[in-house]
Amino acid sequence: MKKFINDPGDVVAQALAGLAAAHPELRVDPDNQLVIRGDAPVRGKTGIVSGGGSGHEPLHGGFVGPGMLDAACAGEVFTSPVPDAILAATRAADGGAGVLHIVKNYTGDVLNFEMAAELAGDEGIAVETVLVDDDVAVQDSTWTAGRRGTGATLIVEKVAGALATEGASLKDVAAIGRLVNERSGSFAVALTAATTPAAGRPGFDLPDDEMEVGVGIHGEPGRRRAKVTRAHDVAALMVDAILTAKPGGGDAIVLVNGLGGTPLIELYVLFGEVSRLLGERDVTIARSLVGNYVTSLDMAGAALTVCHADEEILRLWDAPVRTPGLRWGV
Amino acid sequence: MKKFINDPGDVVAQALAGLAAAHPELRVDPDNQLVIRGDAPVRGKTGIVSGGGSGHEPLHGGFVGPGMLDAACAGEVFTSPVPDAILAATRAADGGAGVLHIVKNYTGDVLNFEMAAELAGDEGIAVETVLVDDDVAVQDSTWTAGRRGTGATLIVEKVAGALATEGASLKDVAAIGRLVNERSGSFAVALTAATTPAAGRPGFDLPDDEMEVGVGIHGEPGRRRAKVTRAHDVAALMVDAILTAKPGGGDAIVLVNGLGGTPLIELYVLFGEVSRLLGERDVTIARSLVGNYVTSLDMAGAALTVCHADEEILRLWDAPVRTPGLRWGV
Amino acid sequence: MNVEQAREWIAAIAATVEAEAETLTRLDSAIGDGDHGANLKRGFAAVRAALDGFEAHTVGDVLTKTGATLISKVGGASGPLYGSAFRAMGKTLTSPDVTTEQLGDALDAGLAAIRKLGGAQPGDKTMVDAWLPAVAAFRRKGPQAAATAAEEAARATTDLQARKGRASYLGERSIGHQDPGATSTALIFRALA
Amino acid sequence: MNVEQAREWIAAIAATVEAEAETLTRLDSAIGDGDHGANLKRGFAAVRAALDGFEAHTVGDVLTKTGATLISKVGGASGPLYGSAFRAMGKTLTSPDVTTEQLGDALDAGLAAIRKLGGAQPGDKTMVDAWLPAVAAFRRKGPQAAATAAEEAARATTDLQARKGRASYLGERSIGHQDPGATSTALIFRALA
Ligand SMILES: Nc1ncnc2c1ncn2[C@@H]1O[C@H](COP(=O)(O)OP(=O)(O)O)[C@@H](O)[C@H]1O
Ligand SMILES: Nc1ncnc2c1ncn2[C@@H]1O[C@H](COP(=O)(O)OP(=O)(O)O)[C@@H](O)[C@H]1O
Ligand SMILES: [Mg+2]
Ligand SMILES: [Mg+2]
Ligand SMILES: [Mg+2]
Ligand SMILES: [Mg+2]
Repeated sequence: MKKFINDPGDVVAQALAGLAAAHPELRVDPDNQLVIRGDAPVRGKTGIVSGGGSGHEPLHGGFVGPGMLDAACAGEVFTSPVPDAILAATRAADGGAGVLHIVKNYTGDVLNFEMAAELAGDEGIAVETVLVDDDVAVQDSTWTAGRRGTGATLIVEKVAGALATEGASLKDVAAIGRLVNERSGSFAVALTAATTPAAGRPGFDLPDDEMEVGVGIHGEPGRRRAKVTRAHDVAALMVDAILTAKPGGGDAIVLVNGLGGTPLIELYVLFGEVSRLLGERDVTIARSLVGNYVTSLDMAGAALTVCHADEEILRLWDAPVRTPGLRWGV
Repeated sequence: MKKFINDPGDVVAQALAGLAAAHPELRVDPDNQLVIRGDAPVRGKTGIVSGGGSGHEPLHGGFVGPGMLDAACAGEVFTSPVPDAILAATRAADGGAGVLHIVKNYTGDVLNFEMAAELAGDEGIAVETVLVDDDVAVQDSTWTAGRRGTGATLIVEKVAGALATEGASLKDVAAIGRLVNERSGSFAVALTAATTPAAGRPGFDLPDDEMEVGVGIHGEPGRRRAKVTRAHDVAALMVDAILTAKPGGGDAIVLVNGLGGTPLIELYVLFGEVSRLLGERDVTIARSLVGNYVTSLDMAGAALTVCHADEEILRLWDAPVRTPGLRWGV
Repeated sequence: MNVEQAREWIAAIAATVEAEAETLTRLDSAIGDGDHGANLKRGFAAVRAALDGFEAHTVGDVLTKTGATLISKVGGASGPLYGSAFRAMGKTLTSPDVTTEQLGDALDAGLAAIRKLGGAQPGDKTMVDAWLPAVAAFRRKGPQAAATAAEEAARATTDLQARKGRASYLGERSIGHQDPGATSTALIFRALA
Repeated sequence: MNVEQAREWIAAIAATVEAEAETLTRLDSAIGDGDHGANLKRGFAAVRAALDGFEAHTVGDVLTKTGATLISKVGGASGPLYGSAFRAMGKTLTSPDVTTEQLGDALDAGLAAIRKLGGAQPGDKTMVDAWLPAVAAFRRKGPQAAATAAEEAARATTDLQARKGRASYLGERSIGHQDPGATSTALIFRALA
């Protein structure tokens, strides 16, 4: 394993220290591994907290700031944070109007956030939860853990953050978050496995001409293995899967998201293909992002997220945001 | 080779098509492989053109837009653009006040930009050139090709772009660009080699416990090979090399830049170390960027750039910018 | 089981989890995210530190403290699940010395807590598949049988398709791999034997 | 050399550059950025297309067109350098048929253009190191000797430390590798022999 780290056990703590040094406008709580808006809690504003395992940077700590999150909890690499930390984040975010938890749908994240929400409730903080489960590679069923939360998390955080900034109630902020999630689908393909600092070697071996199709963002293998194909075919696979699970036309927010080890030039090639294919299916790319936003350490791979957006969602997407990872309009 | 591409010969053209689809506010000239501000030329403004081989994304096309570049030329991967393309970019950028060429110091870039400048001169367009040569891993000497242009290019483009936006003359814009370059030093370390689409395999083999020290951004090997060390020691090596070649204290703009295959979490660990080390040497991180900005395809590695900034440079750094790769203040 | 024996049980779990951390991580790499070993190692190291000097009057005090510490230090799926199990066990064991029957009831309460929290059914390829036969065996034949039953059940998860936890994302590809959580459950029961 | 022979020379260069592209790229990977083969292949393919149907009245017309095309299609260091060389040669050969002596003068003008543009000294481990002895040998003994001299000189760049071009960034590590540009220069002279 070759990484710019000091010690596999301390990666998250030290990355947070680096984030704190780079962003004096944010507050880092090293004990609870939190990233907090410098001016939190904002009086009267619905607070927004997200978090999860680390290794997905800039998600979530990179999305803390005006217009998006009030606080983010960084668990160990690929390990959801603990209730105490989530509770601390919730307290830090609460400006008296309650706090929204944006939770990616993984058993660990769900359980720890649930416990934290209970503890926060005991303290008199109103908490609502939006569960993000956009990854259409996984079949949805009440008998299983359900779909994973991946790229749509960014859109949920952005849109909910914008509505909260306008002074909306906890209930309304939660509702728009759920709407965005419901209208979003994602699908990812990996060319290499991720190497966690703790394991020290790639999570799986992948021959030099194969890819994992339908992967998540935790370095796990995908739904199936296939021969590597041209960018056009990869894009077609992604677009098909998403529009099958989440049909729709008209305006969309489209994210072509690198998994950490894939350079921008390839993501743009992929975006070109995606844009052509979506056009053929009467989906209009109203807004887009191309880059490494919701990652899986050093995994080479890419994910497509499509969110069928209405005017309100687009308006909130366009609203000013000022965070390390996303910034516009301010 | 596993990449999200369709054909190794068409990567640059297709990535530009993707960029055009993602950024309707920009204009892409597919024949000359140019990225141009949608509203270029801006009447009366000093135009700014940069460019070079592709594979360094978001540099340069990702830095086209208000507050930064008017046009960027994308050569083939790691191959400088041709004079015709640079001339076309220069024409597109010329609003009547002349055009600044920001050129990274590589023989190919220098020669092709020189020829284009001559051709532009023949057409009556005034051209000045800023040569960026910040990579202190290379010894400076009049007998050699000199130092390479790397991370400081971004700072030169940003600061010169801001001054041009204020209406400054070509001469003054060139002068601030040269000042920024003179005050900047960079140093990079690679953990893996880059794979160009044309070659199809990594440029060099690197054992699992070794790194290349003092690499550039074209996938070439570095000045020497060494055992991989902790992030702290890598940071110390970088800081030492830069402050030896470019001594100075006080305010600095600091860029911890990934080479394409290194995830953000590691860059933040590195930034934490850099910030401590610079503090010990009385350098104040006045502004910073952490991320993949000046890359070398999929190379795992990181570079540090330090620019000793005065008040004017900081003011121009803070000025509004709206490009795919950098955006703030607007 | 008295307070001292309860402490010994937890210490034995901590030791075996530390020794087997790599195995657990390897199992979790195949069908999960490769952190189960690290999670439990970190968790039980914290439990060890928390119990050191902690004044426990009842067996339940030890187990409740263990559960609370796991919840606040592990994270992931296994943190809340094991943490809740130990907390549930602790709540039922309110005296300094408890009978084997009381311990059996406590283990059953632990299992119930896991099932309630995680919603897994038997056969979903989770720790529930090891807990269930282990608790039954404990009640019928005691700790040795429980450990053996848990180990056998953990091995038997290999043939199952996961319907809960991260392994469920792999669909049919989860078949052929032993569940890491069921494996660590077997370690917990072996430490009790 | 007449116009037809000039065309044949360029066609021969295009063929050999295409055949040897991988070798050139491999050499450039070791001490440069691994594109020299692709650059020249792309360039001479464009030259071929440009000359096809192009009406050339003099030998110089062919070479000037070649140079201009290389400049506008190759990029990198070798594009302007080779492009300027061919353009400089073309300028001196203003008749439909030229003597060997005139061709020798033209090659010298080509070398001068490379040296003026790139500023490389002999021994800097560049294409200049092959051009220099090749031009000298051409003048003394003709095209065969020139090709042999270029090939020997290209091989001899192996022991040099680069002071110009990308290989210079490697410092002492550039020693032990043959210069790609000197190697392609040898191909150009071999195509003339
Ligand atoms: N819903 C659930 N109910 C019971 N056990 C579960 C459930 N989900 C996961 N598990 C258990 O947790 C184990 C994984 O734990 P761990 O790797 O520590 O957490 P994570 O999956 O969050 O990385 C699985 O092997 C499985 O036995
Ligand atoms: N200043 C120079 N003068 C003469 N030849 C040079 C100079 N710089 C580089 N070269 C030649 O160019 C060759 C590299 O060409 P190429 O790989 O096509 O361009 P680049 O270096 O821009 O990638 C080198 O091997 C060397 O022979
Ligand atoms: Mg985990
Ligand atoms: Mg090149
Ligand atoms: Mg796990
Ligand atoms: Mg080259």
